[in-house]
Amino acid sequence: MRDSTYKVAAGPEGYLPPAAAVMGVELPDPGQAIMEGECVDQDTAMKAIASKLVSAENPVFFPGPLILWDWKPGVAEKAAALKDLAEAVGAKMIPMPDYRPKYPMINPAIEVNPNHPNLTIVHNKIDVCLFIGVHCHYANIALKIIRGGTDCYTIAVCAEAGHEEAMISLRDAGICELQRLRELVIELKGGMSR
Amino acid sequence: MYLSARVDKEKCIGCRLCITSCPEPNVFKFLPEEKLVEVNDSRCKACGLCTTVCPKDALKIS
Amino acid sequence: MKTGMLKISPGFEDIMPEEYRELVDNGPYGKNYGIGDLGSFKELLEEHPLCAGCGLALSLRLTLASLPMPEETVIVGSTGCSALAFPQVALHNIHSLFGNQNAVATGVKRALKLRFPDKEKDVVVIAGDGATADIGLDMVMQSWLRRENITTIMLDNEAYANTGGQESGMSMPGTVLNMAPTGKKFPKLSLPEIAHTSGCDYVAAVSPAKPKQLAKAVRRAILVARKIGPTYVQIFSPCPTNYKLNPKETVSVIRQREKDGLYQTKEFISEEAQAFLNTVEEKK
Amino acid sequence: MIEQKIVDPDYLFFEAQRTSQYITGSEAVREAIKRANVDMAIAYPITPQSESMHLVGDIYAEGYVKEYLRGENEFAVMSSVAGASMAGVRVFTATGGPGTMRAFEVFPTWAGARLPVVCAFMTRGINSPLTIQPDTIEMAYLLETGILMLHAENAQDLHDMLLMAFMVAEKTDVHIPVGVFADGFFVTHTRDRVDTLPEDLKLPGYDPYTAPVPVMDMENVPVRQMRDPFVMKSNFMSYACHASWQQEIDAAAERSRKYLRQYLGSLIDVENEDSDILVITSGTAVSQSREAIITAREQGLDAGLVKIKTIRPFPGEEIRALASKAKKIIVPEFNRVGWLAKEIRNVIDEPRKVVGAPRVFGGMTMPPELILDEIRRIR
Amino acid sequence: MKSIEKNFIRMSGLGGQGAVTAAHILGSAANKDGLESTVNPFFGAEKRLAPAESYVRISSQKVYEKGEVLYPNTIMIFHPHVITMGKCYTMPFFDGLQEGGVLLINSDEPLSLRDEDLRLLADLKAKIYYVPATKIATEVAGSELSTNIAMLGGLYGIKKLTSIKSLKESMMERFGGGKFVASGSTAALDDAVKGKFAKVSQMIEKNMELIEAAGAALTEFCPAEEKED
Amino acid sequence: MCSDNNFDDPGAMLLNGPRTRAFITGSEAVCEAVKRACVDMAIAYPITPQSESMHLIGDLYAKGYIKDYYRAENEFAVMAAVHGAALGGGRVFTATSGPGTLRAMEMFPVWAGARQPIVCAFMCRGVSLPPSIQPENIEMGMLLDTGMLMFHAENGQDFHDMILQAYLIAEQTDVHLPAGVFADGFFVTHTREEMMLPPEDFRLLPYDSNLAPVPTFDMETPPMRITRDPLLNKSNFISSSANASWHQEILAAAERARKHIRRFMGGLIEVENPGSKVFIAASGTAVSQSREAIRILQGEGIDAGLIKIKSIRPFPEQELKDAVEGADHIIVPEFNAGGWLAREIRASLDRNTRVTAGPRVFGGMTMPPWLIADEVKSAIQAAKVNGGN
Repeated sequence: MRDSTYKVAAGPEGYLPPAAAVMGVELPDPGQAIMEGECVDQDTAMKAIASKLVSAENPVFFPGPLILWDWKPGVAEKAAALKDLAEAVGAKMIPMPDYRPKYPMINPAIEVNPNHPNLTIVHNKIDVCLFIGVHCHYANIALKIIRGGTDCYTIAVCAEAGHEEAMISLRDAGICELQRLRELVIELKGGMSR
Repeated sequence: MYLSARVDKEKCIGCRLCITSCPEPNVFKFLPEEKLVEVNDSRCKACGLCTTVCPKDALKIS
Repeated sequence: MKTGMLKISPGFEDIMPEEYRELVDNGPYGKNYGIGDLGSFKELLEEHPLCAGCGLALSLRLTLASLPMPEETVIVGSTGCSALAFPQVALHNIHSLFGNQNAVATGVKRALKLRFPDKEKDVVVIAGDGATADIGLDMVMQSWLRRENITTIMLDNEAYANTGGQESGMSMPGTVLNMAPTGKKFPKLSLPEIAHTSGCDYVAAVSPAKPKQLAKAVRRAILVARKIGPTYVQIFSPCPTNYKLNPKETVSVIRQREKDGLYQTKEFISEEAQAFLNTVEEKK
Repeated sequence: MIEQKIVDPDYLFFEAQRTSQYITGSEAVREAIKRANVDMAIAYPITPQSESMHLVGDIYAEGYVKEYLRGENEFAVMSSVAGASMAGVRVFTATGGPGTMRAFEVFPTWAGARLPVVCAFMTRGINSPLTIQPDTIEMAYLLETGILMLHAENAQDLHDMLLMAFMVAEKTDVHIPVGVFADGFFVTHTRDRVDTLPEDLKLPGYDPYTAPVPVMDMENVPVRQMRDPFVMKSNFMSYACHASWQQEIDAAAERSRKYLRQYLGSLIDVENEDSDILVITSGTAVSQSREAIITAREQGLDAGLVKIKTIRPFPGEEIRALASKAKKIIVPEFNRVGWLAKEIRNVIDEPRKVVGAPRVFGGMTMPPELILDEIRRIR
Repeated sequence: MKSIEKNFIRMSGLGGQGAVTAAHILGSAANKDGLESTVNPFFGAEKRLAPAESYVRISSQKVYEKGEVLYPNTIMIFHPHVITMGKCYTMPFFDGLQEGGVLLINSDEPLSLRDEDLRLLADLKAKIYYVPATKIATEVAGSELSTNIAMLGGLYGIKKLTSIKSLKESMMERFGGGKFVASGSTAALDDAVKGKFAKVSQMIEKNMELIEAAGAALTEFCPAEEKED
Repeated sequence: MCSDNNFDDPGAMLLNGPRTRAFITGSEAVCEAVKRACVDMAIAYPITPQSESMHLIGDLYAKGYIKDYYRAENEFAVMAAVHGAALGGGRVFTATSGPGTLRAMEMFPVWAGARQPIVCAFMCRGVSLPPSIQPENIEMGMLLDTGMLMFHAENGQDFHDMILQAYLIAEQTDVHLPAGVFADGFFVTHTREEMMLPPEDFRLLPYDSNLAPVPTFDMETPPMRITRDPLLNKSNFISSSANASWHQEILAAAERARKHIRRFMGGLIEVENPGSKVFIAASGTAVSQSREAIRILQGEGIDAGLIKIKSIRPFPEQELKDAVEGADHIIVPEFNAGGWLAREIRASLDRNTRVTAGPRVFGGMTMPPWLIADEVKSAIQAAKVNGGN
């Protein structure tokens, strides 16, 4: 309905960039994904994610509470798939164990916080990050803050409706998508696994 | 440079009154073998409340 | 609590910050700890921004250590100094607005009863005196009159401390604080008596000067709220900052007040609650 | 307490010798109320307003205000204030953010009951999430309540507008409440130079018998007088009467324009009105814009400034006239919804001219550089 | 009245160190000197030892801008933990510092700053000064609660934004009369400081000594040189 | 009563499924909607003209359609308790009116900020002194910026459908915002007319709080340490910008709702006689009055189009712009003194000289269709006199 020319690209975009949805960017329908503000098919997005991860200097995964804690059936398996993917990429994992503003301060070397993700990104010189297992509301806030203040490239692997605040976002993503990403990464790296 | 509660291990009898008088969590640790308390000085805000409940005068702020 | 709630997903143990690993390995969930165990387990409360010597922080810490079932406890707070500490508490806790805590707690408790009919979920309100006795008094009392199964705990520092030290309904008469520049003109509200006549099955007025008594009151209040009806605990928690006390005097001023006959511990227990407590306390 | 002499408001505002003081916005409230001949003030704590009402408490203790109490919540405070005003005294209170929302139901009733209450609103963010920081969103909610709304740029404005507010509110042909709005912290807690009035002078007192509605004291006619009697009937007559009553409130707001012009000089202030680019805003955003415009003009960019002093009544005609000449209008705001941009778009013929930016909120500072960026973007 | 450029100062410290009071004294002094100035405290519910900031703007031209100083040309760090324990919310701690800006840090000895930060500071041609403010406050005024005054002394030693006479008057006004409005916790600390002295005038004299001593104890540190190691 | 049935696509069922006739009031229509909404909990407080609907919902509770129900102590407490129940993971319903809305005012932005998909029906009435229990929708003008979705029902049928649709839209993971369904008091609540109801056994699927974009407060959802409203205890650029970003996310969520509104409600606006030179743009009961006005005008040989605005938040700026692209006049009739809808419309369009902000009636007055027709005619007349267009 709304024509959007808004590009969800790596920042730093400025003091307080607008929310992408307000600029007309719409979330993808099932089976689709979103890339820099545009809907693409899921496979294209997955390939782009794999290539971003492989070419990154310091890719880091930010697993959130929904995957860090083994709280319901299926989480452990998904966590294992995530770990495999991280190993294939050679990415570090920095956890987001909860969403509180931590007093007096987080240790940006070992954790990330949705209220000020940039402390972790700048501290660790992260050029590509991947969000997974974070409740959508907190993920969107963090993704937008990152876009505003850093040049980090953001990827969101979402089990729900996806994130237009991320540069690439999958929706309805589960174990299969993580495994597929791992295959793509290994392929790009020349077939070397583990 | 910064103030904190300090335990005089000679005087401490491990009664743990200080532990339940401290407004800060996880400052005092009880060492069951030695029957002593230990202070985490990076968490202590040096209010001195513990010194007022210690029956053995084993705590000081310094 | 789901059993996996505190289990770190396999393979992620080594990236979790120490604080969380400590909670998993040595936290109080499901362990039936009490204040006697403080100093030997990882507390629910983390480092918080309240003032040195804060009586409210002390009362909150003791209260959290006295929860009979922390793994099934949801806390509802309100605006005030305590709200500054709540984000650092390793429980689900809600801060909604100033004074509406008992109305929010009513909704939470009833929704959890619907969703988990076979489980006990303790909903505990922890709020200051301004929130409980002034701005929220109607909602506090109405939750008692409606006989909601919630525990209301007031951290009574006798002032609006977070907004810079104003007189509250719980301040002592004559107190000169902000907004009472010529001294408070009316007595300290007798909320324990009001709670009693409003139908609370368990009411106690305690202080951190007697930690064991405090712990017992909190525990009893929560157990009674679970099975019998509304309960209320008032914890006298002096504010060194706004009353310009030396931070180390927080406990000694309570003792002095008690000596002067201006503060006393209280406990009201309904017959039904007493009968229930007899059964659970005997068992233990 | 210093013995105070009653003087003509015009003398007090425009002729009396002023003294420069280096004070905060909260202290400026104290200085204004001290000279406002206020009978009664009611307080309730909420950041960032508390300090001003502490200070009003202090001048009560000194004898400048005759009655003062802490209410139990904002809804009660605003209700008590209404009661005091109905009983014929000059009354003052202040609140902010969530306090405004808690008392919300009372504000249209102040206007409906024709009460000349003056209330200072120290604006701040509204939950959720909780913030105590500056944000003007509460003004958006109040636009339809019937209260007059003045927006102070700084502590000086806050001081002057409060005193003037009593005089405007109490005119027989106006006699509706006035809210004086100041951005929390940016105004209340910032220490700045304020030119205050002589301590031994004060405004004339309120005479409730000049009110357009009877005061509730059993000392005036009619004996059988009840406030707000219409609820009992459901028919065309009573609906039409209710509608007419509301129109009379709107009319009272219209009539206030001439008094506001008399005291404030104008409803808007304009600098470089012939510029192609006009920055139109109110409150602290005006100060930030001044800095941006100084830099812009140094760099050869032609930009003018319009400071809106009254949000209700809204200076629609004035802005419409200015807007017809301007090419673009930039509206910087301290809230997420852009209520001022909407007000401006509503009164002009070509809303496309309006750039509703920059907009910051939740306590964020608005660096003048952001406004400058918008000016540059148009150039 | 002297003419000075815009000086936008950010004071970063921990709650209870008196950054707000220092800002007030400095801003008032500038006002007494006939300069334009505004003082913004940090806006919040910070408690003792939590990170806290305050801001002063001084200029010979009218200052309109309000709020946080995002682009300071002077940053005063009241506590080494602001840097070493990350007790501040900007990354890096000198974020927004203008070119040629000044950093004044309360520390007994130079802190080991990260190479990257040193590089950035060198690029900005920033000047770094250390002053052992807490140590001097304890030695001269007998209380670490006077750290804030020692920091003002350090600043005075670097650039004389105000006259010493106005600083003194401003302190008299702040600590002497009953008129000053302080928040609950600040008022309590005020009482603690005043409690150390028999008379306010004695305290002011001590503070003036402190200003001088702090100015004398400044050490300059060049980020560019350090970078070579 | 909820799990008995299984309608996999209740949205489609609502739009296209079978319906049966009923001759009922707006209050009864609310009851019929809530009966089918699989609501866990409803909380009531009396205020005219809303009370009747919440009585009827009490009856539903007594019959077992709702699991919990009680009368709370005031509207602020109702909205707080509903908030608590939603945080605890329940699907909730409540309703209020006029002064009740204002009494609870502080809670509405809290619902939105907390991302709670609470559905509340507002039966609009006058708010100021002197008290009036009569229809008037000024309260909507005050709620525009609270962050909630706002749908305005034209009649009892809309009211019924929109309540059910509101749950479907509000509970989407990418939206998850409160939704207010507004109807003009008495004109809708107390008017009896024919409506078409979905089958008696039609039900929405139960609410699944695991799909929420924020955790549920039940000590069953990680993270363990989760607080509502946690940004307070820091005062600095970071916490202010996090707060600002949070608010932006609420605005973004409302934007995302557009897609779902189009799917479940068939659009944010409905246009009749597209391409007309004169349009009446209205919401709520004013739409019905306008339909009659258009009939009067047609009788006089004047063609006028109608734009029915169903979604007030999000506001259909683009749809409106497109609909009136070729129009010369837009008349905005309203049931309030402030004229909030005209302001919304003027702020969204260009060439505002086209917009007539009126007629307006309030205080309980009815809006006779000829009043609107007259306004249309005088706008056309004025244009002729000025030689414009």
